[in-house]
Amino acid sequence: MIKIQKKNFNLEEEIEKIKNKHSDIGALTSFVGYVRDLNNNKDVKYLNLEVYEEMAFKELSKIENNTIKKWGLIDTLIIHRYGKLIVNEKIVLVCCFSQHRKNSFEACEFIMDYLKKDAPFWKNEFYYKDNEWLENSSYRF
Amino acid sequence: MIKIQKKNFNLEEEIEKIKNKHSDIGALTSFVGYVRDLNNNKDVKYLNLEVYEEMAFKELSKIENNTIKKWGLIDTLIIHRYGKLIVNEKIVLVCCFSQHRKNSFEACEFIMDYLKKDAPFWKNEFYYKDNEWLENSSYRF
Amino acid sequence: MRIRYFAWIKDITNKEDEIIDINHPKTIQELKKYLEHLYPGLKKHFLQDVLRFAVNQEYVSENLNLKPIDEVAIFPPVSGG
Amino acid sequence: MRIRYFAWIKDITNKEDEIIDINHPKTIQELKKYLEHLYPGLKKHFLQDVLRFAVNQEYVSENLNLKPIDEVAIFPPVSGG
Repeated sequence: MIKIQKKNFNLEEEIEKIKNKHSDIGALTSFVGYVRDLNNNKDVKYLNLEVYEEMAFKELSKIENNTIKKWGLIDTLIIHRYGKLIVNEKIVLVCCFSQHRKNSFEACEFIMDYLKKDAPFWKNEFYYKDNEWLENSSYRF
Repeated sequence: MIKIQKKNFNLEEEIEKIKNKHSDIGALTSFVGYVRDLNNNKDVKYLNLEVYEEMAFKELSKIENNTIKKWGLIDTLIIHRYGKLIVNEKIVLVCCFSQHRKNSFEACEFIMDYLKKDAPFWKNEFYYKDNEWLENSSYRF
Repeated sequence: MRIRYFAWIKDITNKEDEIIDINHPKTIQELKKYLEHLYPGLKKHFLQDVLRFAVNQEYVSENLNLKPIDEVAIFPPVSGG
Repeated sequence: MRIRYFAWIKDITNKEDEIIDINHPKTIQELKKYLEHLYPGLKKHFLQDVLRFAVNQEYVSENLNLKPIDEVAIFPPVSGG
């Protein structure tokens, strides 16, 4: 399941909604990304996160389907927020549900790598005096 | 932080308690283990999870300290339940908080591997007709 | 053909999107030529080859044939997650 | 010396723990001999070398010297997580 939304989310509620559908899940690996107080050695006030929403859905669906197939997952959940996000707020959640842990770990890292590389989101990071558009480093590819 | 407890836990609450202490966290990888409905090709009713509590604290503290040091984590959280756990219930939560995602993924998998190998917990799995003490396979070591 | 701009590309074009409907460019290469002319500030970024192009919400190579009904998006490297 | 048993070891010993206070065994090896005698059902598991030993809540090798105040635990391979 893919959700692209402005509002915050509750980890317990979002995860239980998926978990409750399947009794064969033994393992869940999840990743949460947060807005950090310091980046590029500057104090961050907030992010303005822009999204190309129609394309983000398509790209994340593609990544999700490839991952489910490659690792035989039972289910996945990706939530990505956009808009104004203040320091300490959650930005993204990726969950990989599977029978065994090894698959779920590998799959979750795989989704995050491709999300960082291809999903059309852009962070405009606001400091106390100026702002800067970020770019994900692609050293892992 | 290590918690060994009978009662269930709320992912959002437990994670926020740690997250709120640190504004430099950018990444959280977490793992949740659940009781599956099927194991060894038998329908599972519930687990009785036994613990050697004093030793589990010592072992998990050792694993936690090694992991924080090895991967430069900001914080960790391990919750492991014991007692009667019914199908679909959470058994374990491991959280690795760090600045960047790669460290948190590797650290979380590392903790799970060592927890599975060394932490003194034993699952007595109850099926419809009989029961069986499980042993973690150690193929990864 | 609808062209959409994201992130700091919008600061150069001063708009989020626009419609190009007469003599539409036939390839991304032709579109780049056309936009360089309209927005000289884009030229150096095209030359550095840092921007990414999507047609109908899919990443594309520059040789793809463009159709009048296509939605083309131009954006810098992403930074989600 | 307090000996603690976990998981299915308890089904063999029929108890969770016990105190051995006279002529206490000086090593894990001696303790195994002593317990084999007390609980014949343990012998085959000792021979298969599948059980694990902890002294004062730390995994140990068999050569460690045991002291009267030690807590020794005997248990099968773990299955937490």
